[in-house]
Amino acid sequence: MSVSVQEGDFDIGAEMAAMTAGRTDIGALVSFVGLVRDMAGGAAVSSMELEHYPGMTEKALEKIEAEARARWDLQDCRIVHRVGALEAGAQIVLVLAASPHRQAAFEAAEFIMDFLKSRAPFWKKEAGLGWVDARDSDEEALERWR
Amino acid sequence: MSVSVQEGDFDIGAEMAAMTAGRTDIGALVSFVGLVRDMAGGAAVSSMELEHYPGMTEKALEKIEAEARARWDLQDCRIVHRVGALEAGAQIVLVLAASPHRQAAFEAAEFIMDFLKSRAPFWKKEAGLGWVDARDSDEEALERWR
Amino acid sequence: MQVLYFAWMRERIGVPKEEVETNAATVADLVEELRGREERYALAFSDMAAVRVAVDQELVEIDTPLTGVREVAFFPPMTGG
Amino acid sequence: MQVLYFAWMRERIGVPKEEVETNAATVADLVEELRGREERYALAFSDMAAVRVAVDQELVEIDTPLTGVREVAFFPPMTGG
Repeated sequence: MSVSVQEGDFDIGAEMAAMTAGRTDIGALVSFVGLVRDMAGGAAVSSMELEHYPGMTEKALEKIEAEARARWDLQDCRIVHRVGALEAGAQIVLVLAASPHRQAAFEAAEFIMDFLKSRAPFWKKEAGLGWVDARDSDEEALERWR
Repeated sequence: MSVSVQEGDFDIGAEMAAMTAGRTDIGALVSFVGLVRDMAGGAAVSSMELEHYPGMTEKALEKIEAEARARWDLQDCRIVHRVGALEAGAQIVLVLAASPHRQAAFEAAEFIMDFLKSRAPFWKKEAGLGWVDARDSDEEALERWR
Repeated sequence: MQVLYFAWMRERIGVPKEEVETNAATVADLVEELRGREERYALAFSDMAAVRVAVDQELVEIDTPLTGVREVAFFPPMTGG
Repeated sequence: MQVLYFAWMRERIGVPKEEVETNAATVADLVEELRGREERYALAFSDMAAVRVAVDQELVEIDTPLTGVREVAFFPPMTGG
């Protein structure tokens, strides 16, 4: 179980190295990094504010991670999510999934991202544009895992 | 088009940084790293030799990458595959896919790995165990993309 | 009971949290009570399809009982990642 | 024409590549010709279900014509990644 919610940036290379250090049983390591896009929905975004629900956020992410570990043969898993002010191009979220097999690593990372998108208490407010609306496609993405 | 076949190791953090540097339009960056597992098929593996077909390898990888770019909305894509002697725990392959949307990035990376596994001219020989047999599951994985 | 608001719920109601004395049996009853207080609450709770609820930091449905509950949070659909 | 062998095909035949003078019309004809040469070829080509073919560095089927071809490669199913 490894979840971090933080204002500061993260270092993907260091996170991966920490996960694989000293072990030789991992066959597949999948990472997902989400970034602040400057053209969300066609309007220029220079920065955003990421609000969350301290306390519940960590619990929600740990629950999603535990569910992924129960479903797939994972050797390790990690979620890092930033909050606060984020500029265009900034890293928002990192998901890592390690498994002996590539399909498990891919599916677990996708599962975590799908649930994180609409089941963890984060809200995005884009500078000059206001609160980001939830997308139907994110809700529909969850259907795949039922 | 960015494909490298090399004996030396690769630096995932540096590869990702090179892909995202100076741009703010990427929303999702997926990476896959394949590693030498020490217990492939139940027998201890201390090292392996990765043979390839120089010339054809690069062409085959470029073809797979071009196919991924034609199928999904990718902003960038990169494949690095090592050859030669590799110890247990060593990195073998890196696939990076960048897109405005997470599903495209995930699917493109999976597609590339599925085709790379059984359509690019690489052969693994495990020290003391001999040539690695192709797996039916790798051939079956291609069905998903027809 | 602590009642928390996030994102535009927080902005519409004007506070991030408040202590609420209530005998409401369920979350739905509490929403009714809050709606009756002032215009800003009525506005924030006008479209319940756009409101999500957590009780003691777990996502729940609107008909969840409030017995023994310490913390209720209201917020729009989540947009993480 | 250059004929290349990889992995256990290379080990069984004993060379990574060789120049072959042939009038074979297709890859299948070339395989027949090579099989007839020596025991090590017959062994390497004994189970064609386990042999893949590339012609001028493109994967092809066994019935592919050899007209104008410069390079033919034989190898086991690939195991990259």
